Amino acid sequence: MQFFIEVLIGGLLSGVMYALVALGFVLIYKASGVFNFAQGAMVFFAALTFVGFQEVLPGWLGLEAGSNTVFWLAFLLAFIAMIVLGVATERIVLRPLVNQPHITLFMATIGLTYLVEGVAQMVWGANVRGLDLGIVDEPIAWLMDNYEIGVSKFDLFAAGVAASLVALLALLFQYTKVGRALRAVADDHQAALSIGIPLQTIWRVVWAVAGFVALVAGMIWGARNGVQFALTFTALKALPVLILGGFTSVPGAIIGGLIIGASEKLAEVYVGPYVGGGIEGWFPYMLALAFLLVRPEGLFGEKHIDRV
Amino acid sequence: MKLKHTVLLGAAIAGLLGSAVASADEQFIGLPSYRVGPYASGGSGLFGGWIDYMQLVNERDGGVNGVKLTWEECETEYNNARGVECYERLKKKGSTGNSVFQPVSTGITYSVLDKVAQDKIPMVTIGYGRTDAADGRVFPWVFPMITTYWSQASAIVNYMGQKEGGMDKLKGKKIGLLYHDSAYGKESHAIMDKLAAKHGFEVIKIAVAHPGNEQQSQWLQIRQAKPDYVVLWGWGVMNPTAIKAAAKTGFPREKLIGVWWSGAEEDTIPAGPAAKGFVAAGFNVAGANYPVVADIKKHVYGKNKGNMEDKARVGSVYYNRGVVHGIITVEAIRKAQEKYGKGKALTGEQMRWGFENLNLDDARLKALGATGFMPPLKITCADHEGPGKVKFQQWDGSQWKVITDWVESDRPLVRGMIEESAAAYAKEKGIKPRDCSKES
Amino acid sequence: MFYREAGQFKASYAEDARIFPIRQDRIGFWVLMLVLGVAVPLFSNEYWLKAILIPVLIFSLAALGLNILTGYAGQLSLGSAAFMAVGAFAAYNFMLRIDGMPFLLALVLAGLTSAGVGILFGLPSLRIKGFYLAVATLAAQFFIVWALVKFPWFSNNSSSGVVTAQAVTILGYTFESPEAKYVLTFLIVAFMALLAKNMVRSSTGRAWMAVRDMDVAAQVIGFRLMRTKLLAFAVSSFYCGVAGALYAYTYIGTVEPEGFNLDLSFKILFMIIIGGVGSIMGSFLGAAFIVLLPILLDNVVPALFGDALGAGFVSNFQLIIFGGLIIFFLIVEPHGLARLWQIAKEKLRLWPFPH
Amino acid sequence: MARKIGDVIVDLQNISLRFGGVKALTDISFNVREHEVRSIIGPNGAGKSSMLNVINGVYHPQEGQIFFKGALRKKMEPHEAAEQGIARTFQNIALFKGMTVLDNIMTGRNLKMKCNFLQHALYWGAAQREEIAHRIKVEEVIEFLEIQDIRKTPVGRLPYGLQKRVELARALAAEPHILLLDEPMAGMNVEEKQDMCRFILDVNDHYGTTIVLIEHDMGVVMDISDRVVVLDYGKKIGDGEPDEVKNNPEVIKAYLGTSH
Amino acid sequence: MSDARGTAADAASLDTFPRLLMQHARQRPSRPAMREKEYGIWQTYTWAEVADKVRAIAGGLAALGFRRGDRLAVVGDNRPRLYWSVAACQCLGGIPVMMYQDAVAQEMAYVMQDAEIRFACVEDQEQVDKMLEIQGGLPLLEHVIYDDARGLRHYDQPFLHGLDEVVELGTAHAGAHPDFIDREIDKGSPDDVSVMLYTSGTTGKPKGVCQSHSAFIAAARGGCSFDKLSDQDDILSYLPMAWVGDHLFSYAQALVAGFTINCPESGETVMNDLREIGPTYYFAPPRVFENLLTQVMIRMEDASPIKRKLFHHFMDVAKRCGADILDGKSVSGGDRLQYWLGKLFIYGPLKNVLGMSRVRVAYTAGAAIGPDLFRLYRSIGINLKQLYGQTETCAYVCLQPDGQIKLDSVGTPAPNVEVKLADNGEILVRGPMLLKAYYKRPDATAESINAEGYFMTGDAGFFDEDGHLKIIDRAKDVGKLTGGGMFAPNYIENKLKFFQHIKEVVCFGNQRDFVTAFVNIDLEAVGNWAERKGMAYAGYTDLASQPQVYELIRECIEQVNADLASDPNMSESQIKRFLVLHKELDADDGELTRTRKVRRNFVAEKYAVLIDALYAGKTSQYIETQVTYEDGRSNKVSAELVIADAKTFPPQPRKAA
Repeated sequence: MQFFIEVLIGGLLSGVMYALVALGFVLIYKASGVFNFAQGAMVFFAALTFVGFQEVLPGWLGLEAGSNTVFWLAFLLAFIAMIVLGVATERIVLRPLVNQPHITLFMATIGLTYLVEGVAQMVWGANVRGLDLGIVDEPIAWLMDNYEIGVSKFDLFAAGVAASLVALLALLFQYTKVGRALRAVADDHQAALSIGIPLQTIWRVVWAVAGFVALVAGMIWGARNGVQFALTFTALKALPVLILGGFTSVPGAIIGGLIIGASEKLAEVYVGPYVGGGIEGWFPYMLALAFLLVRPEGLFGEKHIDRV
Repeated sequence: MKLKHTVLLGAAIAGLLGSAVASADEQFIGLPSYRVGPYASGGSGLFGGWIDYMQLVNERDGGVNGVKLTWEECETEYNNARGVECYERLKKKGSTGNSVFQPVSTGITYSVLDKVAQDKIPMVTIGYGRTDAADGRVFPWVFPMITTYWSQASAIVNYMGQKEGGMDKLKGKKIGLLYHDSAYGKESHAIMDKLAAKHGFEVIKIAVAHPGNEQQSQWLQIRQAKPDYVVLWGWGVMNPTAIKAAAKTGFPREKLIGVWWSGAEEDTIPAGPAAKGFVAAGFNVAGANYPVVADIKKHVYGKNKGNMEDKARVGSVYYNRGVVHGIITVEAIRKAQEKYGKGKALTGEQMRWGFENLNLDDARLKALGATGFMPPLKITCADHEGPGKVKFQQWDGSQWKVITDWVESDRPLVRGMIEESAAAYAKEKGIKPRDCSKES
Repeated sequence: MFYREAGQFKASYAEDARIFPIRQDRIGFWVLMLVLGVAVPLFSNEYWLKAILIPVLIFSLAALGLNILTGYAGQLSLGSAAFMAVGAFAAYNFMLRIDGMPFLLALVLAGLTSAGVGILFGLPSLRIKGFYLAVATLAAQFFIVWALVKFPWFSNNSSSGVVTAQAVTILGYTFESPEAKYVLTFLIVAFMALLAKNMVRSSTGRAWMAVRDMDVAAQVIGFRLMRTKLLAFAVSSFYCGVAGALYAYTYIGTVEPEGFNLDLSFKILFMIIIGGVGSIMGSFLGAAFIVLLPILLDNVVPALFGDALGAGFVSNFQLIIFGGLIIFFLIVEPHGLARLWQIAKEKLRLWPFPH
Repeated sequence: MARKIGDVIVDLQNISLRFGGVKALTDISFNVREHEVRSIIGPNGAGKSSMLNVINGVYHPQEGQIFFKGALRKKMEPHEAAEQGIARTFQNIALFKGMTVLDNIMTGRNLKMKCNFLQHALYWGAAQREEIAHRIKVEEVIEFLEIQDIRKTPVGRLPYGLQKRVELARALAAEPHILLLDEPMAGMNVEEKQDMCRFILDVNDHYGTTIVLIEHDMGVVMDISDRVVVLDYGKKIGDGEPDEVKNNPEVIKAYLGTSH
Repeated sequence: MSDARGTAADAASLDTFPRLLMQHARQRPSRPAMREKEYGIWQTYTWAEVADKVRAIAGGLAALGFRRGDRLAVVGDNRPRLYWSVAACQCLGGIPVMMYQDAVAQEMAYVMQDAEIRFACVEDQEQVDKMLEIQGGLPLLEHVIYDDARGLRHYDQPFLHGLDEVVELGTAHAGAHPDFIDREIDKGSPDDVSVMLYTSGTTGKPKGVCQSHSAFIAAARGGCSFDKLSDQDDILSYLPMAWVGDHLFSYAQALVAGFTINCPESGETVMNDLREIGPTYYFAPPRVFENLLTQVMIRMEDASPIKRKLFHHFMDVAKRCGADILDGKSVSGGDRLQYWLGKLFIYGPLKNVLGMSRVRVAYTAGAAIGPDLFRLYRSIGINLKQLYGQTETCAYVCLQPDGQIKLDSVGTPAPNVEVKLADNGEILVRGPMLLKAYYKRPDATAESINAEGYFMTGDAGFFDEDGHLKIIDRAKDVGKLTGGGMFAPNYIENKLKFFQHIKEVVCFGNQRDFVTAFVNIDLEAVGNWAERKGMAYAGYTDLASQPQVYELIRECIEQVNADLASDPNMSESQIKRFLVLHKELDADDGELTRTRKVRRNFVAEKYAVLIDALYAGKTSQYIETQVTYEDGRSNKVSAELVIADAKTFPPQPRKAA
């Protein structure tokens, strides 16, 4: 039983990590209808930029490596880089493609993926780096001792970060002008335009916010597995979360992430051995697919009736 | 500058059309490299070391007996189709064509396996590729040198035996095999099963789906099974994730034994402090304090001709592995020139003879400044593998420390498996094995 | 400019419905076929045949398969490579396990196997659409590759999981030389392209396009959604499957499941987007573009920057150019190369007039 | 007029249709006779389109029965309705945008085409003969609706009025017994409307097709309809010959009450 | 003699059209005789099919009571089945009476009364409606047969028959009388009247010109041998069937040579159909060539600068040497190369777009064609030639032989035609192709044929040193100015009409002191010009009154004046004053004939007030005019017309040749 709980908790906490990446997708899809495959590359780019600045800043500014100043300065600079990337993407890629079919935009973001990967590695090199957020990835001792359930401190921390991020976003959408405009845009582009909401500004903001989310996700994933190219693969973990939760729903991304995380771990542990294991690659997709067959609009997606 | 670019561009396009010019006293070596994509970090180190060594030979010795080495990189992105394209592109370059093909990817190795025999270009696959190709009677053109996956698995088990104080102590032990769920990872199954049967331990195979950045459930399984050792048969991001997860699960890192594709700085640094104590096999060692690396620093980096953007990585595991590739290639050229004439560029066929008669004994290694850097290597017509020995290194939190001497593999067992497999292949393909007694 | 259409009138519907209604197009087409079918194998070198032309043809076929599904029937798929894998391994196993299995029959059976798997993974399309479906097809991508790795039966218990394609023998002739392999590939691809063209210009294709353009209206005039969509999945997978088999038998010679990864699926998707969604010719143009572009960059970029900057820089720069060019192409011509060609052709037909 | 109005062909009894909690149609009964031009009018949101969607199986009413040619009809899919000879056009043009006019109209013949995809792939013998045979039929429709000059034009490039005509052609190509037209003249100028009226009457006259028509233009409706049914807020408020309906006080109220 | 026309012995027996038709059906049964664009493709009818259909229709007509010598009115666009009806009528020894399909009912009523029509074969509902409208005044009319049944379902008049019904009757009739048709064909004589064509009637009421089989066959044979036409040729038949040119080219010559007649889908699609068919043998009035060129130039204006430059460069090359190359004269190698390039890049595509790639022989006639225009077509390699003829001569008097093209002549007398000039310059012709008589008008017949058997054409002209005939004007239109100088209005008008901005001109000057002109601008060309200048205008009337337009026209007129000044005969005919009419001259208003020739006297009467104003020296004049629209409604248009002066030039001696 402990083992089951441990698997479940571990899965839920991984799910939070997936949700973190999925969040970036949802934001952009909601605002501009773009299925941004480059989100994974953005995560990589953000993390690499952050680590890169952390490496070079001490040299440039004569600061002590690993100090808090360097950390926050690198964070700030990486955030700025993400804003620049987001705004540039909106300006150079999306604006010329406005009104094109969704698949074209989707393809453009795959092109963007290559571009961002290339830029990231060209600027910071292909070296694999560690990232230390100062939280050790170890089981919480008393849980381990008393219940024999291993729950990683780091995973809890990540969950906390994700929760605060979601709360922050919720506040942003609920109480700021931009947030309200964004919700209007998400509902209906044309209507939003007609009441004078500047679409492009909204898109820029959203891409910047998505960039911020990517940065946070990148730092957490980077701290977990190292900052390296494989961070781009986090996108693949986020996709089934998206189909499950719906492309347009922030709560969907969170709950979808939890479901996927928990179920894939349980499946790997309890089903995997019977089929030779390694089923985590496809299991979430199959699960999401099976779910969609029952509810085609996803967990929180809006039901759509074709009017003729 | 502009004119030069135009000229180069023209040359490049001419190159695309398959024609190339090179003077006769240059030996061309085509390098199918990967510097982008998921494995770029390993690729940049390996190809950096390799190129630096060839540069060293050119700079310090003026080439091999006066024959300068030239090379061209071709980006494969670790992708089979592009690897094939690179193979075809490179094979006609240079005055004598590409003289050796070393794909540094098992997938590409298989993709060009038939082609190299047709084109008469030796293929050297050091520490990867098709294991049974070590039987040179069936695979005259393929050289899975130094050690194969099977030898490695066997050496790892031998290392465990050493640790336990004798092979008989392995009986009843549990050994976890955490493998990359791919053809590469599955290469470990057959030999481990054989060894388990022989030594009486239990193998618990646990697959990690590509790319391997999530291993929570695998490590929970490991924790449940409580194995004595875990062999990490990983690749790419799977390695640091595994090390971290081991730490998270509380599995002692000293008992986590990586294969040589899991035992580089690229695998430990991202794992941070968790990697301390992690042990990995290697057919080459890390470290910049070998004479050969020192020479590179002096003659190549001293003249600012080094290939590595990050000089700190000179002497890293992948870098040194590249140097080993360089040494073997250059020594084969040297050997072949002895037979076919010094100071002349060699054809692939001549190179093949060079590889087949390669003998890097201790004296030669010493001369090269590579004593202890790599195991002594003797290739014969029948045995294209060589020693099959590995050293074990341990990560001390900042660098790799060698903790064993060369550990032997279970040669009879491995060789038996190789010959069995090669014979099956020969039968399937209708190949009549060479009679090595007739080879000179 | 060189179109002289005056006097090319159609006196029957059969003439009117030809694939190339314009005589100059027909002539051009046959000249092209002769060049590709005869001149190329006679005069081309091994590098071009093995490393460029054969893969372009094979990827064209895969792109054609995806184009049938995505371009004509409107069902976005990200799993084409997996269906290629099914084809490749199916062909291998048919050849391996059935004595005297003729190669062409194995090819067809491989296609059929792939089609069957395609139908299975096409079932969700009845309920879900668009990106949801696209992501769902990823399930096929990951599951199939996983299954092929996981069950050693597929690779005949090969220790490495890599299988070597058997020799290709048709009527006693063994296709060994690059020329022979090229010609065989060319003939198969050309034939299948013809079949595809025929399908899309007849009722089958109209059904696909109707479902793509407006599924409710399609139903109202009597098309059955399920049958139409599943047929598209089946045919598409058949094409991908045959492409996969050819990939194994006339191109690489060996197969490993990882070769057919998501990256390849994306590449195939790129091919149809760059080439032209809903265009047979676009599949070929796109495949040529996507295969050739990196090779061209590989040759050109080092020549431009190679001596100035490091090798890693060059490789990354190529990646950037590749990504950038794709975005550029999508912006300049979202309907792909086929549309560019169409526009050029219109211009030529109207020459010297602008409209 | 030469044509004879025949027996009841579609009989709808007590139809009610809801979407979630919204009532689109409430207890509506009316019938359509063979060969007649039957109009459905009513303000926006009165449920007219829903009515057509019920007839051809796009929507399934929660209550009520439909008799088709005297037999009780089971719940059926749109393609089954098509197989029974019910064709329709849509309020918002539902042409297949990626296809030419000719191909669009050819889709109307699909139910009559028997070859399978393998025969199509070979395009030899039966498949080719079938294509040609149906092409001839389609060409007749093209001639009938006078759209010869746009035959090979992609429908997306056509002006609105012509698109409507092509849609009619597509429906006609199916040689339907019953043709449901959802606002065929919406958004047209007077001349286009006249043309469309002529075509509708010609169709009714030439092929004897029963026509069920939704139209806003009262002039047109009163001119060409044999009988008119009036809906308001999903309820039937009038039914009968044009003159009868015109003088129905409830209808007058409904129409005066709205901006139509 | 080409074998397509059979041996000489055959020729003797092939002396009526029905016999020719039957001969083709035997000789080349499966060659295409006719094509018609219908249902999206070119429906093709072989000679055998045509012969069968003709027999069937003939049988049906006979069953309906059609007798030898009866006249069958034929009205409609160029439809194969109407051509068949003509042939069927001839089989029975009847006389087809061809009528213009765009004539209003009243015009038709006159012809049908005059020709005492009992049977009519018409195209469609539109023509049937006209027949029903005038039927009250035509007691003789017994049967109206229509080709296209569309919209006629509810017409229940018993005398209306679908052509299909007639064909059925014919089939039944053939069952009862198996060799009836053959016997009827045998009864035919070459001297029988084969067709009646009504003259357009620039003056007075139309007259029915009766042409015998032998006359038309002679004209057709002459033309076919002259241009070596064979059964491999293709012609697009789109000009009115009632016009003598169409009857000669599309009917008579086709039956003689056995080539294929192609009927366009509709009037609107002629250009497209022309392009599809790509005829080898082409006929069009100058107006069509002019319009085509105008369109080409307008479309080229929108082309990119490079293309425009290329176009103009090669058109210059063509101007320099194209016509010579076509005529087989020697041209320098450089020019030849340039011309070859031009052919590749410009002329070839241009001809292709115009549908003239395959044209081997093209003719123009009916009005004078501008020399520049004429030369231009020839220079890009289209063998465009002029011919001269009248309805009364089967449109067959003079033809331009290949290789001897003079821009301002109509060529040399055609085979078997004698041409001579009367003392007043009037052209007289004699030959086998002359009319038999004007129907029921012995007076007119006598008036037009002189004692020696010469037909008086009414045109004035002269032979040049090479024996090529030049036409100046209608003999009766040639007048004199009060100063004594010759006034040939057509000559001046044609010169003006060659400007792309001018569509129509009417000149006045007979018995006046000087020459004045009414001008119609070309709405398309001037409209385009105005758009490029950024001028705003609302329709023709507004545009015509713009001062800039007047300036534009004045320049044209002054150019013509300068040209006229160099001709000693014509120097006095320079235009001193002009105005731009507020409406386009229109056949519906009776200002033009159906062949779009100006009815000079009618115009002079109608606009007398304007003429007075021109000669009274006024600078403007108010005018109100009735305008009739196509649908028969009419409206009044009024305007204050500006009258402008143009510069004239002193006479100049002609430059030494």
